[in-house]
Amino acid sequence: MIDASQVIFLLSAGLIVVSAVMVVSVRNLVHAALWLVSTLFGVAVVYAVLEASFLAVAQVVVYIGAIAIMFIFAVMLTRRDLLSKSEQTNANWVWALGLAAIVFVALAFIISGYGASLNRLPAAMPEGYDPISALGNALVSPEGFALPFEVASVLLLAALVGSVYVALNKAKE
Amino acid sequence: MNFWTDPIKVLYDWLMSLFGGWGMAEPLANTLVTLLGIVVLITIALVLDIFLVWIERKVVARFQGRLGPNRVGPFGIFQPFPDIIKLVIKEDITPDGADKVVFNIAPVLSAGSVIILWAVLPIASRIYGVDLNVAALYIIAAGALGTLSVIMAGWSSNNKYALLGAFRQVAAMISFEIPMVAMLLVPTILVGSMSLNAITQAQVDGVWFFWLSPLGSLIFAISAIAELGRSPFDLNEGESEIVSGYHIEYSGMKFGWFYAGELLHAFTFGGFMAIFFFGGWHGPWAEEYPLLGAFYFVLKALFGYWVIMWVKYTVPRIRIDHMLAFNWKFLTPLSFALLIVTATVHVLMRDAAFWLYVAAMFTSNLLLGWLTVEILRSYTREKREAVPSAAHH
Amino acid sequence: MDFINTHLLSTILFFPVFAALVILFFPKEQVALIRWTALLSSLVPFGLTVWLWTMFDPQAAGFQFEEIYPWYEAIHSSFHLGIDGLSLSMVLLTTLLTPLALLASFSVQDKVKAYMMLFLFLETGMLGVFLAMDLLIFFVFWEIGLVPMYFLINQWGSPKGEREVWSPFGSYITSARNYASLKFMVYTMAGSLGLLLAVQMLGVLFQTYDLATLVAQWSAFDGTLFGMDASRVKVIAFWAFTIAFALKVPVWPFHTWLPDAHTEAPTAGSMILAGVLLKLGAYGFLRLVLPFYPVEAQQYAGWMAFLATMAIVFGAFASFGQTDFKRLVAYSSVNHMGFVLLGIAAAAKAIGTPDATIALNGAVLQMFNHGLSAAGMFFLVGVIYERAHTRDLDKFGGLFPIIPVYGGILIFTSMASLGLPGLNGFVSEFLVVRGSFPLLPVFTAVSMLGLLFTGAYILKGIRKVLHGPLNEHWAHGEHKLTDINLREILVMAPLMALILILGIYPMWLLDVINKAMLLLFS
Amino acid sequence: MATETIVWLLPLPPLLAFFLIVLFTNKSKALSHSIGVGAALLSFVGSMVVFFRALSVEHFGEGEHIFASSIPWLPTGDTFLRVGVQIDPLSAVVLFFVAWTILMIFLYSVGYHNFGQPKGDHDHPGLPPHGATVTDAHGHKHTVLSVEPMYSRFFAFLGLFAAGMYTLVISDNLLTLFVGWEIMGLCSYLLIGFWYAKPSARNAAIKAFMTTRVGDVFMLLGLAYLYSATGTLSYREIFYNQEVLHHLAETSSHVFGLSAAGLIALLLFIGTIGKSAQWPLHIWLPDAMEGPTPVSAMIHAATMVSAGVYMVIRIFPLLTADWHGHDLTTAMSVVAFIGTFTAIFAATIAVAQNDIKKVLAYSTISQLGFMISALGMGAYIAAAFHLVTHAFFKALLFLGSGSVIHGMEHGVLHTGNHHVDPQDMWNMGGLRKKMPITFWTFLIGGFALSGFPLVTAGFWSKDEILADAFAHGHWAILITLSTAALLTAFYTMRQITLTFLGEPRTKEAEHAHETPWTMTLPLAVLAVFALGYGWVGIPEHFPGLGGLLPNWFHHFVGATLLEHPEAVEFSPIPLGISLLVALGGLTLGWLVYKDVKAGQPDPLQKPLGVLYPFLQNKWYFDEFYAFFVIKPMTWISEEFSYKWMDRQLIDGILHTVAQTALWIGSSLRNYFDKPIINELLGDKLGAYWTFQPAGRALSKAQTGRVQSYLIGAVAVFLLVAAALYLFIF
Amino acid sequence: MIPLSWFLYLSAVLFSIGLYGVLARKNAIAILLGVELMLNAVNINLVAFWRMGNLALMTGQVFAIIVFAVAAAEVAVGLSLVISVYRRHNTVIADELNLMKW
Repeated sequence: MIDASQVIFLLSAGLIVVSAVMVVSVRNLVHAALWLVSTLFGVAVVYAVLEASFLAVAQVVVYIGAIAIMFIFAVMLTRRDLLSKSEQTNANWVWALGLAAIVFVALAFIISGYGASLNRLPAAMPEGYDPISALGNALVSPEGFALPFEVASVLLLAALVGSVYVALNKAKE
Repeated sequence: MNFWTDPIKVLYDWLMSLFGGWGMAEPLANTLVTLLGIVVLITIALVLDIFLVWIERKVVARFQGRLGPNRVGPFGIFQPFPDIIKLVIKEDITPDGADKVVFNIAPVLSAGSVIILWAVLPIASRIYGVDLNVAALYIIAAGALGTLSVIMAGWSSNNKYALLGAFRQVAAMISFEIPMVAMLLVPTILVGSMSLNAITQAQVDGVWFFWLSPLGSLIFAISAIAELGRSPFDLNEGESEIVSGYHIEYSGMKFGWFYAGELLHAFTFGGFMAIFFFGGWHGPWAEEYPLLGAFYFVLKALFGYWVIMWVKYTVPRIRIDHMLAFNWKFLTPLSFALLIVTATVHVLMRDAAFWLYVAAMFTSNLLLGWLTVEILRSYTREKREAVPSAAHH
Repeated sequence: MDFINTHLLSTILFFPVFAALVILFFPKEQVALIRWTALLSSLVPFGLTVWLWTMFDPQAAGFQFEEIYPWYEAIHSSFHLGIDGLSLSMVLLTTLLTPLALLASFSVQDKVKAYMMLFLFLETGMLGVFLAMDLLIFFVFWEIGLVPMYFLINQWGSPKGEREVWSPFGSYITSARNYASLKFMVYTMAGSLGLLLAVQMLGVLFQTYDLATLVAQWSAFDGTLFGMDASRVKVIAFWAFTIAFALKVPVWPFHTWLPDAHTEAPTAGSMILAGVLLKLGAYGFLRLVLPFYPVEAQQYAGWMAFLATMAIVFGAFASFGQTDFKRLVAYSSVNHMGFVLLGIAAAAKAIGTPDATIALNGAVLQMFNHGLSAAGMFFLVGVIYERAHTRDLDKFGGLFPIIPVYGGILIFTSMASLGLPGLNGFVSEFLVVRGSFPLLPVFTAVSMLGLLFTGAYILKGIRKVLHGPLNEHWAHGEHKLTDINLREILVMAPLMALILILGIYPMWLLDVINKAMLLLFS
Repeated sequence: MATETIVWLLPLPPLLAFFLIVLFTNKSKALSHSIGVGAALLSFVGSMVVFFRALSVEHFGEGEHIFASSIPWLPTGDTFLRVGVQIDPLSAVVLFFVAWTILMIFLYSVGYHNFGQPKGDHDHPGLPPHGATVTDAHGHKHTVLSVEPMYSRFFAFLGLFAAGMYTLVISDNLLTLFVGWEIMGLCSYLLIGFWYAKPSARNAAIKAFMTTRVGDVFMLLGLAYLYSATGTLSYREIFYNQEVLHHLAETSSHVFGLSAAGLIALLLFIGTIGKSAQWPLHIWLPDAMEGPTPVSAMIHAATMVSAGVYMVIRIFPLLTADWHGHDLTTAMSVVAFIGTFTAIFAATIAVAQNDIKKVLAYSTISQLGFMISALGMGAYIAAAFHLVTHAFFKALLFLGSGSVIHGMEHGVLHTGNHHVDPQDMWNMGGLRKKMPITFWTFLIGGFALSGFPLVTAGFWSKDEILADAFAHGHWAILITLSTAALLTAFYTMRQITLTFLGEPRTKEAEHAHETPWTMTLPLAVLAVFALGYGWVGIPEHFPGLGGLLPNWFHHFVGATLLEHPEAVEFSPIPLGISLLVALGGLTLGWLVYKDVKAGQPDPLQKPLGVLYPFLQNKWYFDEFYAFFVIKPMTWISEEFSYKWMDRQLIDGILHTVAQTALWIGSSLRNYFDKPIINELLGDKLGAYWTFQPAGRALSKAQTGRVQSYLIGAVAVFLLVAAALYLFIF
Repeated sequence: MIPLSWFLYLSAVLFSIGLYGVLARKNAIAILLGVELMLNAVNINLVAFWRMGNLALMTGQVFAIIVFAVAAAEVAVGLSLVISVYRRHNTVIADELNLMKW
């Protein structure tokens, strides 16, 4: 018997897979980016199904609100290729497809090798357990992940500075 | 428990028993009632939206020394209905070069991104859609969808003005999202939760957060206006430059959705301002009688909406680079500084007497504001003094 | 407030750094803003220290307000802070002098932002040494303090000075502030090498750097080490410690960096250098050498006393021989710090006896007192240097009528430095002499010669600057000297008040020191 | 108020006056001197109250019958060093004369510094006032005395000085005594150098401070020794504790065979040598005349030099700890020798001085020598008695001489001839008519100094010292002191004759003028004591007068010691000697100098021959010190310890190390790094022959397309993963 | 209730699709899109393991967040590089950017 969460999962998984295929196959890059949005939205739903509410929302904020928009911007800023309706895959695409297939098969093989533990079901959330404050504590407490968190923020800062520097139009100088 | 103390629960129980009486299975009935609730909420929002059109037109007229709609109904209150009829029966044009699918999705997404905000609004003490524990972030996420709709509209129109408008809007939204998130964190820090209900409750039990973070509410208001794309930050429309921005190619009800979305968005942000800094539905007897609370809430939201309008019709539009510079060089650093100050004072003082805590918060805000003004003043003085000397040489 | 209560020491320690980082974000043209921010934020640690003082329990044994954080677990070093009466008095001195030095620095016009930031970093460096309860942390802060000071001398030192570098290979002239800063840096670093090695040895040996644990284990250590007898290793390590601290105090014959560094440093730099940095060395003796090496210290107490006496006597002589006002004051530091070491040497000779306790009381009080009076003296030299742009004593003369208030303050502070009873210097010198006389009578007697010459050089300074016929050069026209201004008086006022209070009623401070000495060394 | 409280409060008014004047009122002259004099008056009243309460206590001074109170001051390990106040008979009588003289000096200073006179024309802070020009109602211009520019400051310093002295007198231990002692040292420095712009004053101030400091550091050592040997510095616990004294007397100090008691006493005594200007540290005191005259009075009579003697009187039990009443101990001999030698030595110099104040200065040194000598031979009461009487008459003499100088300055301003030194006695003469009050009081003071029989205080006290010397058979001391007393009478009469008697020798002396009441009133008051104070100590067996009045002083002060000293047996021989030397000296002085005319050299110059310049130049002691002490010390400071040791030896070693390191470094770079590593290994072997060809060969594999690399990478990764999976896991 | 394996297979599919995109697409931006897919695939795994494992151990979520940060950084730098390259060479086709070939 299939229950509501499974329905939602299957729907979103379908959305994800279809959208992802569209991402890598459509010619119009803007469409590809919009399909990516769709994929990411599906992933957000999957997070919601997994009861990771913060991640679900953050997924929307970060991926759709920022990353996807940036992609669209970038696509529009490089208009010459946007207009070309030529083939969007390179000469090696068959090789790529093959490798991707091998990877999928290998992964599936490995996953299936784990047997019974694969059928593990999620435990019920304990009463009064707030994953968000647990997450918050884990992120900033020294016993948790304060250091990786800080490193990530430094990484972001570096990326910020770096991308501004790289994208700066030096021709004007 | 009666209708006046908990209307939603009463209605829910009544509907459940009604459906149960029809022989419906309980899960199904539950789903049905929930769907019904969603529909009712959306309907209320949209009906409110209709009247917002009237309010907007009335208020702008007053600002401009006119009367505004005054023919249809008392005070022209039924004016929106002819408007809607006009929009609906207008010709629906889709340009040739447009990307049709995207072009059609955009207005829906735009209005949808606003309506989903209503899911988390605590309208009164026991009246709310869902008590999401990441609601504050959810607002931003919904905003992200709005951004997406704008860029979709702009791009799919295949019109350079539309695209330019979309670019501007997106740049503004992404930029001003940062101080806004930072200011959403202020109540979050004070309460220790992102749930809007918890935030409201904390203000009911304590003081309105305006008193703890006056500067925060100001920054929030400014970034909200920018987020809404209203004057003085309405660069996305910029009639004199890019004609009408991203919805230039839209007509009829598709345009109507953008328009409705914008008005409702502004009203909703008035509501958020009320929730985050002015106690939400808090008022005399609001806790006991939720409908009274809802009344207060709408009043406060309308006040916020009025402030947004007030600014819109008073302040002229500014240049895009000024706007971005204003955000990145001023508002963002300030909001981060405020966030740090708030967090520090909060941690240091939370065990002290309550009045002391409030006083410390309030004064630290004022102090930071004063410091900022001083720095700005000396900065502008330098700029000012630099000019004549440069002219000299 | 709970956070501050439980993290009082680290708040005191790191607040200056925090303030420095805040200043980092100020535009460098906003000189007034930077200055005031630095000054006001340096008052915070002072206020907290005063609060700390009120909460401190002098009776309690061991360290108080301890904080431990894991720091470098792989080598068993933890970030361990704590205070006892000894470090508390030094922390008070540091946090008191820093705001005054910053206020004194308001006249600095060049690169104000960097200057203020370095100064705040310097404060943290110094406080760290006093607060550290972990040998490795101690060493880290010990070295950290050097860097800001190096730059302060190198960048803001007197710009014109030149120094002849003489050696058998020949001599050449170089920029005095470069020379002085380099000498200061290299000298101290060289001294720390042995210290670092000894510290490492202890850490490896006992798998901890915790002071209290090390004291217990190391003094009881017996057996062989590196194929040598433990006692021999201890002697070597003792000298490694001693030389590192002796360089910093500084003790004759390692003192020649001091006149150069003090003379070339900016005014506030000299204040802090003399006021606090020199104390680090003496503090090292008290905190580490005596507890770690009671046996060796006793064995070599005579040598230490010899060096101390040489410092006292030759410091005084060399001071008297100066024509540069600031160098005169600088050598006076050698002379005064000699008394500190004399007290320590006496205590080392018979640790735990009442005489030793009195000598230690005197030594610690002398550290505090010298901090006040030397800082005051350097500041006053700086005041007149800023106006006259010369420190040559022969170029002054008879300035008292032109600058009467300055003159009065100079005489007052000089008298404190001279050890006039009724002012603070006397109490500590008396205690040192009292404590060391029965233990080291000959050295004490000889050091009296230095005490005599203290008077000589102090009076020489006053005589050459204030008294005598007026040098008309300074009375009129563009060279006319102006009297000390309100800001400068505000710098001096707390110092003078403390000098007087400590001279008349030293009990409030000495009681804490005395209890600490009893708990530490008996 | 409890007496102890009053005692605690005694030093406070002048101290507060110092701070008040320095910080607040220094702009207002009237306010400043009101505060100063008012403070002195308050302390004076307090002192009198204490003194008379002490008189009313029975058995005052014995055991617990004293005023004492103390507080803990310095924590020293488990114990405290207590400090406090105490008034016993000795301090009571000292307090009495200190209070009187200080009050008189304060009052006198008002007039001396020309309060109420106009501001000077060219007066400058740091220099004595030069006079002011005023125009009277008729349009005539006069030059009159001008007010001191640093008037307020003077009262401030004087206040601090008084506070120091009161502290010293009331303290119950040597440490606070030392505190007051040193504060007075500072004040003497400040006041001697009051006119600091005069190089002579500046140098004199430093000389005073440094010379006394020589004594002070020894004293500090003595304190340290005493403190460590007994664990206390309190008078009561050391000097009134037989056990402690006995222990100290028994312990050897390992220095010159002295007992600990003796060594400590000598170390402390060196402090007195400095402070009370005994040979060989006497050199500062005559130079100290550079200060204003009230200061001279303050230093030489009321306070500082008395403090030195007072201290020796205090430590008398220690000094005599291992003395059994017969032969003098080593320590006592030293003290006695120094005192006696100083007495005669200073008296000889005084004979040949021309400056009115210098004569008094040497007479002070000489008289202090009397007291020290008395203490050295165990004459406790006599020394104390002479200390008190001397304070009164010497204060009187100094103030009188100040009055004379003041009068002479008046004359100098009148004639406008500034080359005339108003202090040189050869420029005076005949002043008795111009300044009658000054003359009569000076005469009283002079006679008291000479020991004019019966009516003057000086006679009684000096006679007692000689009687003591005689009674214990110290013949050498007796003869020397008698000679000194003869010389004293002689130079005193020389001074009086040259100054007041005869005819004016200069125009300035003709125009001298009596001084205002603020100056003459103190003279009159002190004159009363210079005459009358002797009567409290008349020996009981003195023919005629003895027994008329009880020998109050002996009984009262004697109670200070544990064993009350016996009064010496009366003998006519010392009485005869003192009569002879006093009257003889006076007569001789009058005879020699009564006919001196202007421009005539000193009548003594011829008979004394080469001795005269020797005496006039003070036995060439200043020159001796300059050559044997100051010069070598300066050399050690400037040349040896700074230039040679620090700059050349220590720094030279450092620089040598540094340059050696530099040389090693540059050699390594030039001869190893550059040629071998860089060129040979790096350029030739590495780059040219090996890596370049290999690189060229391999570069062909690079297509430059990122995705082809990626495909390769993924493929290899899969291969490796497969291999790992198959063969390892 | 959804078993763990569903998520794992979903993630494997997504990862492979992403990999294909990376390897096969010509346009540099499209390559980056592929990378995003792969990163999301990883994230699904991380969150799923968190949900199925010990709920109190937040490692999975934390690392998902760090992956967000890395993705954001990667996109920012990547896209700016693309734009920079586009400005210089007027193309974003990966194959045409073969300056690195020998």
